[in-house]
Amino acid sequence: MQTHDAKRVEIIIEAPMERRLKNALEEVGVTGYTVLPVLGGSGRSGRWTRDGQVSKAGGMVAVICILRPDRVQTLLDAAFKVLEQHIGVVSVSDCQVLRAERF
Amino acid sequence: MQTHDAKRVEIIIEAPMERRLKNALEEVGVTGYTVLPVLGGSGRSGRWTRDGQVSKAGGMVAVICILRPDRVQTLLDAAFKVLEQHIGVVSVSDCQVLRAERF
Amino acid sequence: MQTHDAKRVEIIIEAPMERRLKNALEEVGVTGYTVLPVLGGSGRSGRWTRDGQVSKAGGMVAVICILRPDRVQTLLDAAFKVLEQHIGVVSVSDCQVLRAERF
Amino acid sequence: MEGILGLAADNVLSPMVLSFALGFAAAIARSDLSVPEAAAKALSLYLLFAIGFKGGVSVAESGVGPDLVLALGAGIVLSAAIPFIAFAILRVVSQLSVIDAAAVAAHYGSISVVTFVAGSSALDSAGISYEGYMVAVAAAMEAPAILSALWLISRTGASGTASSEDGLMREILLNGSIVLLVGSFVIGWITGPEGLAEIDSFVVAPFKGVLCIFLLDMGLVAGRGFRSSAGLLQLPVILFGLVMPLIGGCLGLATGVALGLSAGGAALLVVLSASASYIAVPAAMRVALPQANPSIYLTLSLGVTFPFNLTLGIPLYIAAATALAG
Amino acid sequence: MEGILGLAADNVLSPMVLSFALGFAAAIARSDLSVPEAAAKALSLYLLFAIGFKGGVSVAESGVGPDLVLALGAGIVLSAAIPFIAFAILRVVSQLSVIDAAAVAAHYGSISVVTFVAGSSALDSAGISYEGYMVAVAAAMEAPAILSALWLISRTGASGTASSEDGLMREILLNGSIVLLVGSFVIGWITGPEGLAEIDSFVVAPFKGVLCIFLLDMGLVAGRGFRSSAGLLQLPVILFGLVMPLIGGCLGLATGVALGLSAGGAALLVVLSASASYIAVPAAMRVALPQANPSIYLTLSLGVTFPFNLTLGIPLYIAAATALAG
Amino acid sequence: MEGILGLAADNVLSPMVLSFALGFAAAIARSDLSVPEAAAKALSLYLLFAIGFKGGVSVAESGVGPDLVLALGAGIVLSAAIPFIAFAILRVVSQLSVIDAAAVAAHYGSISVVTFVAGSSALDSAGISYEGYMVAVAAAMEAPAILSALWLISRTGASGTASSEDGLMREILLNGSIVLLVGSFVIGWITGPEGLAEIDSFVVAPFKGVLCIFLLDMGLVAGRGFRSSAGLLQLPVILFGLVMPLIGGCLGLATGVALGLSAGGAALLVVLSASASYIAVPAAMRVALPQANPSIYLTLSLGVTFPFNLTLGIPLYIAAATALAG
Ligand SMILES: Nc1ncnc2c1ncn2[C@@H]1O[C@H](COP(=O)(O)O)[C@@H](O)[C@H]1O
Ligand SMILES: Nc1ncnc2c1ncn2[C@@H]1O[C@H](COP(=O)(O)O)[C@@H](O)[C@H]1O
Ligand SMILES: Nc1ncnc2c1ncn2[C@@H]1O[C@H](COP(=O)(O)O)[C@@H](O)[C@H]1O
Ligand code: NA
Ligand code: NA
Ligand code: NA
Repeated sequence: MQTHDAKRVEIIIEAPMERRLKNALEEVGVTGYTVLPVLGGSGRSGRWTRDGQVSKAGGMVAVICILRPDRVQTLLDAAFKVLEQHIGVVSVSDCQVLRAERF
Repeated sequence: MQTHDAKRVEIIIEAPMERRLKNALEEVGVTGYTVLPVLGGSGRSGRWTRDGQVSKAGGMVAVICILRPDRVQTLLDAAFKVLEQHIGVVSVSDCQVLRAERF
Repeated sequence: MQTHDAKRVEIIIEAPMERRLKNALEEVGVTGYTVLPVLGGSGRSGRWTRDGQVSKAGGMVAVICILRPDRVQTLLDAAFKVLEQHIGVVSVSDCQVLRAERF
Repeated sequence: MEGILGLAADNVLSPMVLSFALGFAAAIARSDLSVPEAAAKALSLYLLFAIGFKGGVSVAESGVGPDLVLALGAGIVLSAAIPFIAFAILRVVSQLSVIDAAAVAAHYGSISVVTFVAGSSALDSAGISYEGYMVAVAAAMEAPAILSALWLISRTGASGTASSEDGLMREILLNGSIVLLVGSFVIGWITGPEGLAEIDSFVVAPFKGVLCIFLLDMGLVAGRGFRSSAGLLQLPVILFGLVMPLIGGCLGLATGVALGLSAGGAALLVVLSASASYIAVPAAMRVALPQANPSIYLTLSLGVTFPFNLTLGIPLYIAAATALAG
Repeated sequence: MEGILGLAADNVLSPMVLSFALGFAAAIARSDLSVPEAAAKALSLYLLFAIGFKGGVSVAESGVGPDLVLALGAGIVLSAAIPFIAFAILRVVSQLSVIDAAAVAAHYGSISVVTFVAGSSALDSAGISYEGYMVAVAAAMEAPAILSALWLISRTGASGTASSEDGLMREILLNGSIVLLVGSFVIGWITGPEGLAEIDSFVVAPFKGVLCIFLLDMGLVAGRGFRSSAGLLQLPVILFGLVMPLIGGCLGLATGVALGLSAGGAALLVVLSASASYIAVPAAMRVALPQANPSIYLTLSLGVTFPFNLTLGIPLYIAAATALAG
Repeated sequence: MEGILGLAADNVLSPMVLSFALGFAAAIARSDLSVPEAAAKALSLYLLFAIGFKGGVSVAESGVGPDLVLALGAGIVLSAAIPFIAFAILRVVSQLSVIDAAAVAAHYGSISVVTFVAGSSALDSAGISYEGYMVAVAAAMEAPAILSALWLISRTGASGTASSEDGLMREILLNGSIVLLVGSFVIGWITGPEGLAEIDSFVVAPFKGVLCIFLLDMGLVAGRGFRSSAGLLQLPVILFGLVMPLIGGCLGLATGVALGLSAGGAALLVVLSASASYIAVPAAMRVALPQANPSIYLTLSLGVTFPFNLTLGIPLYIAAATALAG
C-alpha cells in the first residue's frame, strides 16, 4: 500500500482544559483528532489516579492528532497558547499514513 | 539493553468493526495487538463523544500493533480490506523493541 | 516553536504489575509517565478482553513515558527487571517535545 | 379528547419525561452534565433484564396459547414491512440517497426498547394491563427490519452492500440487547411468581426511578446529537420523523385489533411499530452500510422520533388503543 | 452538652460515617480497594438527583413564598462573602501565595453537596424537618465564591488571571452538578407528591445505603490525597481547614436565624456555609488559576475539612441551630 | 434423597442460577452481550459490602464468644491445608507442571466470595439460619492458601519464586475485597440492628436481584474463558475441577461438625472449602508466579468449579450439612 509522510502529535492535558484545546485546534483548521482516556500518571506534581474521582479537576486525557507535516507548527502554536500555564505534555513523532487526502 | 527495529501500527476504527479487524489481522498471522478505549474525537464526520452512549455505533477503539518491519505490508493490506469503506485512521511509525523474538 | 529530541517509551504490562513498574521507574529517577487503560488484546497467550472482569489478573495497562534520549537505557534496564518473566510489550520511538526542561 | 389531553399532560409531567427534558435542555445549553458510558450501559442492562423478567413472569401466570405465536409472527411481519413504506416515503419526499433512505427505513421498522419500557410504564400508571409476551414481540421485531433494508439496497443495486457479510446475521440476531431481553423473559417464565417474589424489590420497586436516570442520559445524548446535527436534516426529513411513527402506529394498531390483543397489548404493539431503533440497528448499519451517514439516522431516531413518542406519541397510542381494541 | 455528645456519637457511629472512615483507613494503609471512576460518578448523579427531587417535592407540598427568594439571596451573599474572610485569614496566618490563598478561599465560599446530603440525612435520622428549598440554596451557593476569588486575584494584580476567559462563566453556571441539582429540584416541584409516589423506592429507600458507598469512595480519595500530600500542608493551613468551617458556620447560623428558618433549615445553612467544594470549584480553578497548586486546595477541602464536618461538624451545627433557631 | 433433588431443582431454577446460565450460554454463542468492567466492579463492591454488613449486624445481635475465634482459626487451617491436597492430587493425576499445579492449588484453598453469597442466599431461601461471623471466616480464608502454594514452590526448588517479593504479603492481606468484607463486617457489628434499619432497603431488599446481574456477568466471563480455553484443559484437570470441591467440602463439613456450627454455618464452611478463588488469588499469582498459565487456573476455577458449585454443589452441601450438623 502507498503510504505518505505525516506527523503524530500526542497531547496529554488536564481534563478541564480539553474543550479549550479542541476549540483552539479547530480554530486553526485542525479538525481531525482522537481523545483517549487516561487512568493516572506521575509528573512534577506527583502521582495521581482517576479511581473514584468525581471532579474533572484531577484527571487528564490524551489527544492524538495525525496531520500533514506542514501543519504541525500551526498546531503546536495553537496548542501552546492553551497549554502555556497548564501542566501537560506535548510530543510529536513521524509516521506514515494511508489515504493522505484525509489529513 | 539490545533493541531491534520494529513498526508500530495504530488503527483507529469504529467499534462495530473491531471484531472484523481482529479477525482479518489473525487471518494474516498478526496475533499480537492491544486495544485501547477511545473517549471521543473529531473528523470529517464531526465531533463525537462516548459519554452516555449505549450503542456501539457511535464509538471507536484504537488498535495498536507492534510487528516486524517486513510484516507491515501484509498487515496494511489486511486492515485496508476491512477499513476501506469505513471511517478510521491508520498510521505507522518506526520503533525499537526489546525481545524481538516475540514479534 | 522550538522542539527538542526525546524518546517515547510505551510499556504494555499486566495490571497487577503496574505498581511495581511505577516504583521501579521512580527508583531510577523516571518520575514522568502516564497510564492509559487497555480494553483487550491478543498475544501468544491468546485473546482477552476486560469486559465484565472483576479481578485485576486478566487486564493490562499501557504506561507511556517521554524522556531525554540519554535516560532511555536506564529506564529500559529498570523496566526489564520488572517485566522479565511477565507478559508485556516494550517499544521505544523517537519524538520531539516542547519545553525540554520538563523531561 | 379530554381524556387524551389529560393522559398527555400526566405523561409529559411525569418524572420520567421531565428527566428526559432536563437532559435534552442541559445538552442544548452545553452543560457538561454527563452520564459515564459504563453507567448508561449498566442502566440499560437493568431495564432490559427487568422488563424481560417481568414479561416472563406474567406469561407464567397467565399461560400462553397460540396467541403468543401469532403475535410474534405479526411483529416480525410488521418489522419487515414498515421499512418498505418508510423507504418509499423517503424517496418521494426527501433527497436522501438510496443508501441513507434504506438505513433510516431500517431504524423505523425495528424498535426502541426504551420507548417500549416508557410505554409499559405509562400503562402501569394508568392501570391498564397488557400481555406479558409483548416483551418477546419486542425482541422479535428488532432484526427483521434490517434484512428488509439490506434487501432494498441489493435490489436497487447500490454499491457496497454487505448483507451476506461474514457473521453479520449472527451478530444481529445475537445482539446483546435481544439476548438479554429474550433470556430474562425465559428466566421470568421459568421461575414465575416465586422467582419474582425473590427479586421484586430489585426489578419492580426501583424501576421507574432507574428509568428517570436512563432517560436523563437519553436526553443528554439526543440533545447533543440534535445540537450538532439538526442543521443537517432537511425539513422533509424532520417531518418524516414525526409522521412515520403515526403511520407505523396505525399499522400496529390495525394488527393489534386483528390479533384481538387487549387494549394495553395493542397499545404496546402501536408503540413498537411507531418507535425507531437506536442501539441495535445503528451498530448493524455501521457494519453493513458504512456509506450511510450516521448523523442522519441517529439524529432522526433519537433526536426527533424518540422525543415525539415519549411525550405525545405514547398517550396518543394508548388513547387510540383503548378506543379501538380490547 | 450531653445532647451534643449523644448526637455526635450517633453521627460518628452511623454506617455512613464509618464507611467514610473505612475508605480513609484503607487508603492510608495502601489497600488497592477502589471504586471505579464511572461508578463514583454514577453514585454522585444519583445523590444529586435524589436530593434535588426530594427538595422539590417538599416545596410542592409546603408551597413557597418570598422566603425562598430571601434564602437564595442570602445564600448567594454568603457564598460571595466567605472567600474574602478566608482569604484574609490565610494571608495573615499562612505563607500561601496570593493565588493559592484565593483558590483555597473559593473552595470555602462554595459548598460541598455530599456534606449537605450527609447533613440532611442526619436531620432525618434525628427527626428534625427542614425547608425543601434548601437544595436550591445549595445550588445557588456553588458559583458566587468563584467570582469572589477571581476578583480578589484581579485586584491584587497577580498574573495569569483568566476570569474573563472564553466560556468560563457559562461553564461554572452550567456545571453538571448545578444543572442536575436545580433540574431535579424543578422536576420534584412540578411532579410533587404524585411524582414522589412513583419513584420513592428509588430516591428515598436506598438513599442512605448509596450514601454509604459514596462516602466509602470519598474516604478512599481523601485518604489517598492525605497520604500523598499531607506533608505539603503546613500546620497553619491545616488549622485553617478546621477553624474556617466554624467561622463560615457562624455566619450561616446568624443568617439562618435572621431569615427565620426552621431549626433544620438553619442547620443546613450552617452546613453549607461550613463546607468546602470538591467538585465544581477545583475544576474551575484548574481552568482559571492553573498556577494554584491543586494539592493544597484538594487536600485541605477533601482531606481535612470534609472529614471534620462529616464527623464532628454536622452534629455540632445541628445542636447549635436547634438551640438558636426555629 | 428426594429432599436433595428438590433442593437442587429449586436452586438450579432460581433466577440467580438461570442468570448465570444465560450469561454462559450467551458467551458460548458469541453474543456481544457484555457488562462494562466498571459496572461489574461496582456490583462486586455492593455484594461485598452488603454481605459483610449483614454478617456484622447478625454478630451484634447474637453476640460472639470463643466460637468466632475457633471458627476463624479453623478457616485459616483449612485454607492453608487444602492446597497441599490439591497439589498432591494434581501431580499424580495430571501432567501440570509444578508451578501450574501449585497455582491451581492456591485457588482451591482460597475461597470465592460470590459462591459464598450464593450459598447464603440459598440458605435464606430455604429458611436455614447461620452464624453471622461466617463472613469473617470467609475473609480469613482468602490469603493462607497463597502462602501454602508459594511454600510448595519454594520447597520443590522451582525457579522464579517471588514469595518474599516486595510488598506481596501486604498486597495480599490488604486486597480490596478482604478489606471491604472485613470493614463492612466491623461496621455492621458496630452499628448493629439500628444501623441495619437505616440501610436495609439498600443492603437487604435488592440483594438477590443485584446478585442475578452479577451472576449474569460471571456467566459471560466464565463462558468466554471456557470457549477460548476449554481445549487447553486435559480431562484429568477438568475432573479435578469437579472432584476437588467435594474433597474440600468434606474437610469443611468435618470441621464444621467438629466446631459445633449450626447446620447453616456448617453448610457455609463447606461452601467456602469447596469454592475456588477467582479475584484475589489470580492477581496474586500473576505477580508471584508469572510462569503459571492463567488460562489453566482461571478456566478451571471460573469455568468448571464455579458452575458446578453454583448449580449442584450448593444444594448438595446444604443437604449434607443439614443431615450431619446443627
Ligand atoms: N515525561 C512524561 N511522560 C509521560 N507523561 C508525563 C510526563 N510528565 C508528565 N506526564 C503526565 O502529565 C501529568 C502532569 O505532569 P506534571 O505537570 O509534570 O505534574 C502527569 O501526571 C502525567 O500524567
Ligand atoms: N487526523 C486525525 N487524527 C487523529 N484521529 C483522527 C483524525 N481524523 C479522524 N480521526 C478519528 O477518526 C474518527 C472518524 O474520522 P472521520 O472519518 O474523518 O470522521 C474521528 O472521530 C477521530 O476519532
Ligand atoms: N505485537 C504486539 N503488539 C501490541 N500489543 C501486543 C503485542 N503482543 C502482545 N501484546 C499485548 O500484550 C499482551 C500479552 O501478550 P503475550 O505475552 O504475547 O500473550 C497481549 O494480550 C496484548 O495486549
Ligand atoms: Na418501529
Ligand atoms: Na462553604
Ligand atoms: Na476453597
